[in-house]
Amino acid sequence: MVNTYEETEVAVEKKFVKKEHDINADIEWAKINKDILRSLERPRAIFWVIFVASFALFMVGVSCEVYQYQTGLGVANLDNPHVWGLYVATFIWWIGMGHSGTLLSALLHIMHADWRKPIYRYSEAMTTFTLLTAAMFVLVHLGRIWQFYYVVAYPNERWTWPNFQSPLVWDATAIGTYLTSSLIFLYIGMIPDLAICRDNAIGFRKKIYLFLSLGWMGTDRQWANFRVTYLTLACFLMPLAVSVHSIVSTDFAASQQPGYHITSFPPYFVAGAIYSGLAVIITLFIVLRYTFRFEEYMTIPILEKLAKLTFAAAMVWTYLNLIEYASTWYGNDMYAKQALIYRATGNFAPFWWMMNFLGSVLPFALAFKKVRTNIPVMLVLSILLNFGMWLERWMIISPTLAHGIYPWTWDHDQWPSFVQWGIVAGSFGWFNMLFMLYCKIFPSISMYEVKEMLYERRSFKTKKVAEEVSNPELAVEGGLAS
Amino acid sequence: MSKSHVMALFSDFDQASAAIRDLKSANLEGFKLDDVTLKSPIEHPEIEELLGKRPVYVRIFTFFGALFVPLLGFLFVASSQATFLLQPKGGKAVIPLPPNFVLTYEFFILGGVYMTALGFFICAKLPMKRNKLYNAHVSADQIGILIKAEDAIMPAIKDLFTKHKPLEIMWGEN
Amino acid sequence: MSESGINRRDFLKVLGLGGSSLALTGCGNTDIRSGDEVIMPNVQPEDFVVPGLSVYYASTCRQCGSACGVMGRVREGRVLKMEGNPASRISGGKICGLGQAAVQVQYNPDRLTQPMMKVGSSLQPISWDKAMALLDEKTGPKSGIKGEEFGFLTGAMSGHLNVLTQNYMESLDSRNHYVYEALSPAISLAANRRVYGVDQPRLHFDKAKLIVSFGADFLGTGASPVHFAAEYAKFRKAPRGTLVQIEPKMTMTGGNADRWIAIIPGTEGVFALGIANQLLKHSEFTGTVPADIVDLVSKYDADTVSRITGVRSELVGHVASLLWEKTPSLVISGASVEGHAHGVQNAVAVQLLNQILGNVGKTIDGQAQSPFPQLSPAAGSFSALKAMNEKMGADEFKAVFIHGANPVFTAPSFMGFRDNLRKVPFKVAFVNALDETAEECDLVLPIFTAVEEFGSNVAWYQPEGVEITIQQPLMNQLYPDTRSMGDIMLNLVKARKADEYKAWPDFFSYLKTAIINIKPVVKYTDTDEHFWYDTLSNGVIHVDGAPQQVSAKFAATDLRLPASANAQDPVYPFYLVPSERHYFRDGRHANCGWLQESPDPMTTIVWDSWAEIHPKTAASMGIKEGDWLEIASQNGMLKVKAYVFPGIHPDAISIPLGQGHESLGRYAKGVGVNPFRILNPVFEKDTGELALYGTRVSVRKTGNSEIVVKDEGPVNTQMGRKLVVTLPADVAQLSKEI
Amino acid sequence: MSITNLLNNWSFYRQKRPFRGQYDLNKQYSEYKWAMALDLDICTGCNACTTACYAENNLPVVGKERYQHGYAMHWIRIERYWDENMGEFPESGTSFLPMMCQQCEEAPCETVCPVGATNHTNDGLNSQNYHRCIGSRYCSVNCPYKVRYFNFWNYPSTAWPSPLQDQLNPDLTVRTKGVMEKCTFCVQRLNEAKSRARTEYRLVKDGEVVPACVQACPTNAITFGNIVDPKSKVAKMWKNQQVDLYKDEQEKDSSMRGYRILEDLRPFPSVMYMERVRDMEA
Repeated sequence: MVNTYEETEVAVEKKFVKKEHDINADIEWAKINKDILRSLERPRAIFWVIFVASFALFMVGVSCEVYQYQTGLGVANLDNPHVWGLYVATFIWWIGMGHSGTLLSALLHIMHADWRKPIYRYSEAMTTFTLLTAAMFVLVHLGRIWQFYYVVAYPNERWTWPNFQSPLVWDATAIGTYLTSSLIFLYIGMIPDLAICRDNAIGFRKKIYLFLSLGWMGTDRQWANFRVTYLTLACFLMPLAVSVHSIVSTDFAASQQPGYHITSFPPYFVAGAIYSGLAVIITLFIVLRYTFRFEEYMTIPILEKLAKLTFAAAMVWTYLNLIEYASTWYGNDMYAKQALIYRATGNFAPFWWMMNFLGSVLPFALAFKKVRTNIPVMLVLSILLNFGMWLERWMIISPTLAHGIYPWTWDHDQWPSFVQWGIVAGSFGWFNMLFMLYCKIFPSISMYEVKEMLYERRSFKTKKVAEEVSNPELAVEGGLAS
Repeated sequence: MSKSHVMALFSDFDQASAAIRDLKSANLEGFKLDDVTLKSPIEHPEIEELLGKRPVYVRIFTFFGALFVPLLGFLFVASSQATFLLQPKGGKAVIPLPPNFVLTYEFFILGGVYMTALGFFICAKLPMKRNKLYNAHVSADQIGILIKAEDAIMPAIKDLFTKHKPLEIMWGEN
Repeated sequence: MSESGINRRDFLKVLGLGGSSLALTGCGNTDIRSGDEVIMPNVQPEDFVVPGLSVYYASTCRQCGSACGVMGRVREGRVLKMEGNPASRISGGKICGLGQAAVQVQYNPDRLTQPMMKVGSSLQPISWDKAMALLDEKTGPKSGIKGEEFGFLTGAMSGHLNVLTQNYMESLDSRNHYVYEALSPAISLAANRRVYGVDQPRLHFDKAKLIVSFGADFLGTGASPVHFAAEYAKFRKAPRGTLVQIEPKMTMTGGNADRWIAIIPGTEGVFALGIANQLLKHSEFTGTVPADIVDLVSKYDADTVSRITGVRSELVGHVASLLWEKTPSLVISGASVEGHAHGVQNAVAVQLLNQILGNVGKTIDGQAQSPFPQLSPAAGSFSALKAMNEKMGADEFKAVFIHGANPVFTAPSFMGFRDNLRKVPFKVAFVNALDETAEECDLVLPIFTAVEEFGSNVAWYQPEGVEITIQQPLMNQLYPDTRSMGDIMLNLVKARKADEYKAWPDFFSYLKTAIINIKPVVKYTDTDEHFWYDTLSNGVIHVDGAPQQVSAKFAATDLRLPASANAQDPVYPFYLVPSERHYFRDGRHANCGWLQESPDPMTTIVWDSWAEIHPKTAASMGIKEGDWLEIASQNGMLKVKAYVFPGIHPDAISIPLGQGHESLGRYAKGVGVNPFRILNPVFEKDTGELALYGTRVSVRKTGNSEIVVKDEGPVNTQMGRKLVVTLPADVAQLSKEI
Repeated sequence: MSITNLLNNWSFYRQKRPFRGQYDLNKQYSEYKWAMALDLDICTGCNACTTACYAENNLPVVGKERYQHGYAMHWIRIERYWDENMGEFPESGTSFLPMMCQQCEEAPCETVCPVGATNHTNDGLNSQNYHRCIGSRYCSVNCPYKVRYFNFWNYPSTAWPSPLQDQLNPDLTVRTKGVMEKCTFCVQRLNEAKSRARTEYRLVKDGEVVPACVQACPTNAITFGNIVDPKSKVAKMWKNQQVDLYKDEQEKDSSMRGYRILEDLRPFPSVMYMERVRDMEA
């Protein structure tokens, strides 16, 4: 049987490339530049709607914070001994979301899963901004925000240092490390794209990109260094990401409060973090895809892969969640058991059950391809999953503080005040604002990596076709007839 | 003997690599592979087969960063605990090891990442001034080959380039 | 306590200086504004002020009638804290929360700082000169006021201020000195007089192996709670005594009982007689009481007692056997026993047990005879107020003075006291802050608080001998326009008897002379001045005296208890128990933040009034904690939140006294309700005292509810934790303890 | 911060605290370890200690509204528990429990403070440094007794309307919003007594100094002193009750009443409670 080259090509594509058909390998490279740089210029009107709404929300948070700053934390309706509330819960939530960005990017990079390439840039940016948002909560939460720098280990004439035994200081160190490392990772990965921006921008923007691109020219030496650096950074960031949320979990696991003092917290927190991070990546995926017209790059198959990953994370989380309940139940620790029963039956019970439903039952919807490929459904679903994860954090913080070791001080009636809700809402505004601004200023899809992706796909295909052509027997087996 | 630069732009990597292959086989006097620079919109590790392995020293930085920063970090934490004598904690030593190991671990990552980044900037000579023989197309979809050579062999190089139908040939001071 | 680091000579000098300079300003002889005195900057303070160093001055606590000796911690001329004076036998160096709050009375933001005169319907500030001129015009010698047209209402008072007051009344030829205490021990005193022939026998809690207390909250609100608490502590040490408390509503003392028994209010006497009946069956007790009493008692068999009192019948025998087992014992009665129409009979019935058990002379004996009866306290009574009220209602008074009492707040509404008071043409109140009564007066004079004032006090419960506690100012007057009550009284007396009192320019010198006169009695051999300074720095004078021998006698007529004490009332089914809170008493110190925020020991409720209701009753009426209830008697209705409380008889409702002020200041005004208002006109038939516990009420749920503000969390047990561990007394080996 | 210091004293710095001999009259390290013994059998629940604490330690009166929200700042509170298997009536009375900071030897609050505002003093107290506190409230979360009180409001501006501020004890501060506070065993009194003793080349005598609550207690239910001094009353009581400061499980006779609350969490409290006794035959 003799085939034309083109026929062979089609056959090869069917045989080898089908699974990888998540992006059209034949997009012109110049078009990639054009498409993605267009996101810096003229997004859809929805961008401005989101931006203005976010700013308004942010201002709500700011005014609440000013009020709280002036009056004292009492306005948040926190009390003794229910001293932590939505601030800490939302802090963990934001930190958690920050995990998937860099962790996913690094992990998939190391594993050479090239479908990460269109989505990793905004995920990493998301990480950076969620960390900034989370850091904001640490400050908002403090009684004396004006003295937050006491946590920082800085030399001073009084020879005072932070208490390095405190999980909060580990937190500060871990988050500081994670934030700066993520920023470095994001920035270094962005240099080739900044060079593209520089080459295409005019006016004052050119100056900015000129400065930021550091004179990148894409020489082979630069690329060689770049490759090694990027891989090395990825190797560091993966364990870092895992350690950060483990350390955040020690804030609770290392304390004596029943419901906090749980050995399985570090993996549980990491799983929850990845879970909610994936959910937010899906949310932002859909938002960016629409806002910046990225349909050709952020394709449905990639969304599906994300959804499958989310499902896996959800199952891991569910497992660890059940382990937590089980170990508490069988651990026969009276305090923890009572706290668990209180969570399931007390004032917070509706939220607790909702958390379990959203976190463990709802993800089963992701088992259906129809759900995974339906963009509006995925948008709603991802937001709901994330809400579930937020509830999880709140259900860790509040009910146990309301129902701790000491029965005299049980405090069942605490409910966050508008100040707490306002600042939580403001954090969304703050994050959205920063994130949208970022996407407007920097390419939110990595152009050079998409090109690499296309290049690899094409060379792979070329190689296979060449093999096919030179080996007719394979071609027959390849099912040309079909 | 003055040296000058020439750069040719090709529409794809195969053409460019063919041109380099030709250059190598042409045995021009005074031509060194070190003087050839490939400018590309994406990374082409395959080019090392032609140009030889470019040495990358980034990981030396990483090594030292990951080795010494945690060490210094531990000493920093321990010695600050030892000097802040007003803060003994009940049930703990003044210098307790488990928390310090947690911090040391973070310092390990910190050192690794920071030094890697520093190494990258140093090894890739960033920030640098872009040379004049740079074309914005290199960052889009074209491959540029920049050669530094003595003026004597320059015409030969240009001829060689022309044979491979470059999109453009630029020369001059870098 | 007083290791203040300054030497003794300085210390004495200090006291003298402090006293005299205060007295001078108190008399208004010199003044900073007149230019005779110069302002001294604090960098060069007075001799006795050492910046940064606390000095402790002995004085007397006037927050209640116990007259505990206290020490005031003074720094930079300000009194900061009250401590117990170890030299005082009453306080023993200890102090209760109410006493601590004396400094909050002193620095109270709502203190009255200048004289006020009623203009139209509101009080307007006037100067002291005008105020005193007005006082002179209305009540002075030239006013022509007759003795019977003048009334003076005071709280219980003792010592030299009381002497001056009596002398003033004498100079006016008036007998209308009314000593009124809303929560007076008058019924108890009457019963004691009947049984023992003395007002107040001495109780040896520490010597008893068993205390059976019928509603006596001696730890919280008794005659001398701080002293009794110390005695109680000894009683609980090895060999540990047992406390049985029988009362309708669990008081703080009840909370500490080994056995607490809920009883229908007013039937305590029946229960006591029931126990007596059981005891008299033992041969060893035969002949302890006359035969007619044995007869009378014999009809109180356990079942009858159980039917009347609502207590399980086996408990009668149980308490009797405890009393039989543990000797010596002590049986006492308290307010909830006495506050009934048959209150004296109830109390006498309780005392009968002491007689049967032979406790008289062992755990009960007499107090020492005081060599200075004129200094002894005039015990307050409700009948005094009733008498005054009737006279006011009959327009017999041209002028009344009111000091140390707040009858407009504490008089039940059926008396119409406020209206009657308004009929008096000229009413003067001597107060620290504007209370309900002062608001009604025509002239309100701001006087010194107890910590600014000189004085002497003799408590009506004396632990040992007689203790005269000396009150000395702990600081200079806080406000220039306040005056010493002693000075005012002295001036009033002087206006009529100038010659007799001319030796004393002020109350200070009067008191000093009077105290020095005590010197020979206590066999002090040094000079007068030294005696005075020693007395001031000790804060107390102990006059030793042997306790009077007391013996009990009982008449069967005093033991005839009404059969219908527990009669059903279909309209008002519940017994109202207006409970006395240990830091509020009759409510005069309700304007102290510390006291408002000090949780009630039993309910832990703060800043409020509440109605205690038994869980069973609450369940049957569908009442939950925080439900607004309408508690109505024939004389009024109170809206108050429910607190479900197991320590109360199911047929009783308890509302604490002391709250519900319409005036007095920011911390008290509008907080809670005032159960005095709805009390029924039930009077103890022998003494004419108001029967505080004789009111029946109905309870209605309004349907609204609100959170009860309390320290207690959502649960009231230990939820399986090992927080308070209880050890059975037979396992504990207290004798091995240190 | 010198390495030499680190190397020279390494074993000292690595020693877990408290160590045997840390509190010892003969050793140089610390001659004081303040401790309490609280007899629940004679505590009557009268709240005199609470009010004394308000007076001594400048505790703000927060008012009804704030009390309801749990902002009460009572450093010592009296808890009242009913028996779990109570019938119709609480026939054996109730249980009062004065609860204040237990000054744990291995205090859970100390390790978690990010800025080292709460530390262990040489004389065994759990100190609270208001100036250092940034208000993360982690200590309160980790306190099993929940005896730490956070200043959620700016009480100095509201709690002492003039002239109530004249009553404030100048020996310690009023706390502004945003800092944590708790019972200090009246450290201002202890320090004064210690310096006085030091100037006289002696140790603080037993009974020379007591916290305000101990001083006020009408029944003498609380005993306070230096447990290092074997002659002190509190040391005798601890020894008599067979309660060892360094053990988390006491081996004592069942007739002895001493115990420490929530000992199983291993905080090693410095307050020994003595069990309430009830005559079960009454």
